[in-house]
Amino acid sequence: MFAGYSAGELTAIFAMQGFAGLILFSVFVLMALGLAIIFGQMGVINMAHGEFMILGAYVTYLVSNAFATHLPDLFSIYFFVAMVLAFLASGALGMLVEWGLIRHLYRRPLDTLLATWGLSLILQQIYRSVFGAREVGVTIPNWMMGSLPLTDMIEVPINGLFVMVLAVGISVSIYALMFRSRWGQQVRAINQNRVMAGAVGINTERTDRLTFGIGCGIAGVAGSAFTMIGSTGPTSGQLYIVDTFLVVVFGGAGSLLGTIASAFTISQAQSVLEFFLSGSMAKVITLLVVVGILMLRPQGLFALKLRK
Amino acid sequence: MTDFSKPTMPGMSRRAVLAGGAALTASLFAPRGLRAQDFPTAAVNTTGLAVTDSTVTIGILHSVTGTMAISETGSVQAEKLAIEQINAMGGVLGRKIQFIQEDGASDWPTFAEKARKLLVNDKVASVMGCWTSASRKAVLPVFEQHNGMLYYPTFYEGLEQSPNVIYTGQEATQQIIAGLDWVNQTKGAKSFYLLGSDYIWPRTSNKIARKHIENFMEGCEVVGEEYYPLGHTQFNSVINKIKLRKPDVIYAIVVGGSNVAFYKQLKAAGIDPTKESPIVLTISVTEDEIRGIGGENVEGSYACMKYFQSLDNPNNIAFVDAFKKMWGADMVIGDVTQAAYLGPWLWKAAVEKAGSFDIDKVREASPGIELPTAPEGYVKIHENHHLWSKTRVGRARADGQYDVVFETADLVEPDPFPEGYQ
Amino acid sequence: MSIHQTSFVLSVEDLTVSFDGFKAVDGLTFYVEPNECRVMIGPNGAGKTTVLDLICGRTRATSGSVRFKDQELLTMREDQIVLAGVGRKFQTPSVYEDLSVFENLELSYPRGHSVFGSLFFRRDAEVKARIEEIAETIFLADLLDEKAAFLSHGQKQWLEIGMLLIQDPELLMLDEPVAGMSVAERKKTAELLNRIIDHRSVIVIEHDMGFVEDIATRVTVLHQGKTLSEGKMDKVKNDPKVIEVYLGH
Amino acid sequence: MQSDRKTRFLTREEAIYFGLLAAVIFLILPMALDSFRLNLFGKYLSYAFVAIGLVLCWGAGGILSLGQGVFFGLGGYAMAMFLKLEASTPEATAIQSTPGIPDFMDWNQVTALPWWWEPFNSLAFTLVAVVAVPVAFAFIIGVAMFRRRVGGVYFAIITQAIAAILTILIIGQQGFTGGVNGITDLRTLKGWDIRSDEAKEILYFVNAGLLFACLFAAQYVRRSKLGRLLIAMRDQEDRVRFSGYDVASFKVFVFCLGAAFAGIGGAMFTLQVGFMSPTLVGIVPSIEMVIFAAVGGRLSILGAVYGTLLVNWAKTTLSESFPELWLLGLGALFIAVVMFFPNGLAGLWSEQVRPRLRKLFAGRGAGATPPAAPVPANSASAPDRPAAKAAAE
Repeated sequence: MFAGYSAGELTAIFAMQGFAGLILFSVFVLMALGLAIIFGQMGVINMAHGEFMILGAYVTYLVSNAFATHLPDLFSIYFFVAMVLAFLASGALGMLVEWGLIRHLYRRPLDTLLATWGLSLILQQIYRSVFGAREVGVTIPNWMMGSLPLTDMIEVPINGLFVMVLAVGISVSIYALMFRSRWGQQVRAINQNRVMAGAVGINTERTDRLTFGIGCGIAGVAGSAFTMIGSTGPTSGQLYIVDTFLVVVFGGAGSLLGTIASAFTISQAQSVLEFFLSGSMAKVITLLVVVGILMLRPQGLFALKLRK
Repeated sequence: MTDFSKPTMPGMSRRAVLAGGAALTASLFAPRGLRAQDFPTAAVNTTGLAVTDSTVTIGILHSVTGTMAISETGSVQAEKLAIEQINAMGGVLGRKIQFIQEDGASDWPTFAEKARKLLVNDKVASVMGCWTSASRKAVLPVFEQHNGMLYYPTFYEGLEQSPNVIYTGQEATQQIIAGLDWVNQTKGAKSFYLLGSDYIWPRTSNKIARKHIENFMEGCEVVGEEYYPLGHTQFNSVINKIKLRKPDVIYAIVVGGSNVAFYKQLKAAGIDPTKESPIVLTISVTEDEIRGIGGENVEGSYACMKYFQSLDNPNNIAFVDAFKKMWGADMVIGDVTQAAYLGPWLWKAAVEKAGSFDIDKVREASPGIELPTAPEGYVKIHENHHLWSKTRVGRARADGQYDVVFETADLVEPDPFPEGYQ
Repeated sequence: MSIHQTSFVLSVEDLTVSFDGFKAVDGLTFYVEPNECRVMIGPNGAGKTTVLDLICGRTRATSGSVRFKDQELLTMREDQIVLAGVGRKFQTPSVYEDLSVFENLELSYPRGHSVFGSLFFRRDAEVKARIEEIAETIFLADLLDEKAAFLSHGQKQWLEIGMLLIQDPELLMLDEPVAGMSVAERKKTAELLNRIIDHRSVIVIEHDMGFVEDIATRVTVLHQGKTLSEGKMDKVKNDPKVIEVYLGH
Repeated sequence: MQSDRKTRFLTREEAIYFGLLAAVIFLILPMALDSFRLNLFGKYLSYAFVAIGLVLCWGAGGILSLGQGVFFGLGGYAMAMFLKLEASTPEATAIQSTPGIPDFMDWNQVTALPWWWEPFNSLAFTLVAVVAVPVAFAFIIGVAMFRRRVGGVYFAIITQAIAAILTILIIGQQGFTGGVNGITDLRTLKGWDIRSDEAKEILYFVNAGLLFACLFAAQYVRRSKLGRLLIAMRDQEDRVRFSGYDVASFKVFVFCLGAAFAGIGGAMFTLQVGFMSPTLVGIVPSIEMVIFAAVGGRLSILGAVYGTLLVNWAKTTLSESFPELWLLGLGALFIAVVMFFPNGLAGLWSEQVRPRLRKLFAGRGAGATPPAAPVPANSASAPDRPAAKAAAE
């Protein structure tokens, strides 16, 4: 398939293809981080993760409209405001959900799965009633939509860069939070021994709520960022859910590093396969390989071997 | 409910025949149309449909919930508008149209179930409905078994011709061929990259496009053909492949949420449709879809349709006004929405031509029905139950509307089983 | 050691397991003779429970060998090990709370252990007689129809012992069988254990030294995954190393 | 409770419950409903097969599969392939470029019947395949997963991914599968027109009969030692293992049994609805089937049938009158069942209704009333009022 192309063209294509893989990787990381925190640290399966993302996207849509009407001069930077608000909105909803729903089900992980699926249906219907059944068009500031020509042939999409920077930024912040902050210490303590953590004075309820909130908040930011590359509609969240879960499970629950490594592996596999095969087959093969590996190594890529 | 047990009055049949003849000669849009008493219920409804002396009931069957609700909302709105307008003009054979709306819920078995309900329980005189081919395929046996009449609005892949369906949208050749010829002749395009969501309509359409490009367009070639699962949101790899192949035209039949992702990523990757290098040509993006994608992302790409909201003719201006008045000033109207609007009108015309609500008579009367008042201009029902209509090419503007840059001189004949394209 | 290999019921040789570099059991070697009651003691974290886990296949060993009557256990599945004749009682009572005492015992009855065997298993007179006999032994004859969930802590421990007994294992491994029991229950349990260890080999983990002295044939003291001392209770009790790390405080 | 501790297939109480359900399905529904509604309930009942399987896997065995749609789909597709071949005689498909093959193949330039379609010309083979294909598939998944002790949430997510994969595959390979449209326009079974009202009524009773066969099979399993082992495994998996059972093989068995039920349900769905499509395979229907079982009571096989009927009936009714409310209602139902009625309708019955009834009749009845079980593991459900109301309509 590469016959008849100059070395320069091929280099350019491979560079851009590598970059496409990195963008996909960043997208996966953003999708999965929030879920990984919630699943890994709390053992809760949040099937409404996609809907929390879409909440972030709708917040972005509202903010963009507000800026367009009231602050047109500042439109080019509205996105940053939108991301912060998306984080707060999804985070707040997450904490509310934790309070009303999740905390009653900590001992029944399969039931949280069903309950959050129910929640996702409700959220979808609410979005539909509020924003209409159709997708909304989120206007992205012009500077974010173009591409940076690196050479004559290599062009780098700015929104891709933005997603990458965001993914790195959020990963680093989460890492810092988990391993440098008091909250992180408490979360890890609770994860290891809930009763003991409670006994030594950690407010497990508050920490849980905060953890769930942060996980959902990150989903909101991801959703906000994805308005640049995807659609915003009541059911758009469903598009991400299978990929997201596979990334988290493949990485091994409880390991944020594993999630990132798994996002990298899956994204590269998919991106390379998509280049050489048709899109549908690439997707099927990627999923099959992931499921196959999971069957051989159910604990995921990076789970620790622990003493029972 | 209709009282079907009403005894037939003597001499009824002769009067009915006379009345039918009157309807034939009556103009289709006679103001304050026909009077119900000229068309006694027992005569115009011999098969027990839901027709009373003052009303006739039809069904609307679209998805209000689920993923397809996004697309089908416009169709529902257009059908309701048409029904309201027809009622304001005096109804059909003097009877007001009532409608029963059912939700297909984006789920094909549900469509079949609701179709059965409409036909068997509600005895509706016709059904305006369905959007996806899958939903139509699911209800088709139901309509054929219970002898209903479906007005199906979506442009689709063809390969079908049912006596129980009137296809008010284009079949594939009507949408594809003229557009390809146009881009070849006016833009000099020679190489095409075909891309689509992975299901039957894009695959069949691309098959027709490929046959046309390879067999009927001199010196033209297809340099790539790709399909992505419905709902796919990552197109960077295929965009790179497109860059590698450098086609003159990207022929895109991507649908739904994927559409949004595709155009945003295309633009971000430096393929700005306004530069027309390559040209982006699509048959899956109407004004409706642009709302979700964002006009600035699609601007400059070309779409092949039979209808654009910006069509400048009196019919359309009145239609757009009425639609916005009924559903809000910020509404947009896409190709399918207009086709859905035709449904009730075509049915009314056929009923009045037949002088009867009976399905068999309506079917018989349908071929040859003309609708000079259609927003898209003049249309006519073909023997094969599809519509003669024009093919148009529009260029997307940043505000989400299309500038019509080309239209075929004549109506294009529908050909659901095109020779040489199989 | 100079005893012939074949006379041992269990030979554990050079058994090692490491969790991400941490050696919980480190080159452990010991032998259990027929009808011996071996008690393992040692401070928390010495690796006692891990040793039992390794023998019964719950944890996979990193290296070494565990032979039970000339069968290598390390390559066998848990259920195969059990069917070979090794029974295991866990530290916390683990009985099936949703089932009755009778059903709990029945599930341990050594017949119909395959899928279809259990599907077509018949509750005949022989089964019932055996279950009633065991129930008598474990002081639960009157509670056979009670749900296990309603038993007291001590009764659950007995039930679990009964579930082992009905399997009639040659080697029985008990992890802290009297933990959490009242004084009265403890006495009864000691009596019970003394009765059931009669014609089989037993490995017991226990902290209660009085209880240990009651039942032990030999004692192994574990410390940091290794044998610190081994032998008769009297000898071990007076071993200065043992006194330092364990008994002394 | 019997002092003789006999393992009875049905207790007297359970026999009454089975009888009531039989009365509802075989008598009340057919008498109260017109042909259209009866066919609808027939469709619902075909989902009930899956729900019964889920009760065994999930309620009894603790294995939650979010991919039961896969097995439902495989059974349904097997049946649809047979019916499609019968409908695709060379005469009926004369206008195609290759007559004698299914129409969707012709549209996709497939010029010969693929080899793996050939056996589906035989009804006998098809009937075997309806059960065997889902079971074989479940066996492979089950062995791979349960041998490696994948369970709980991981199993749920992996089965969900498998449902997603299969959906994409079916849609993508439309030349062989009919793609997103599915296999449609099925007409006759060995010359018998399955679309007529009489045929639909007969199929309803066939479906109901098979459902009871599956119910009895499920009841037998629950009554057997294997049934008690499943409950034991759910609560104390390690203990079962150390009682000398190969836990994985039991899980594989019950998973395969659930798949077999689902396959039969799928085939009956195809026969009654007249087509099969990938929308029945995917993630959403798979999860909906779990909610059927959850609403009925995840521990009660009869409850699963009532739950399926109730949810589907509510779906049809609600979406007829308030389409917007349906999703809200379904979502709220998920949450309510999980949070407040984890044992579903069957739980409500055995924890709330039955004790009160007993109290009401106490004194008249002989002997002491045994305490109601906190978990109705062995109890069945009685008809719930809404379903009865549905029947009365």
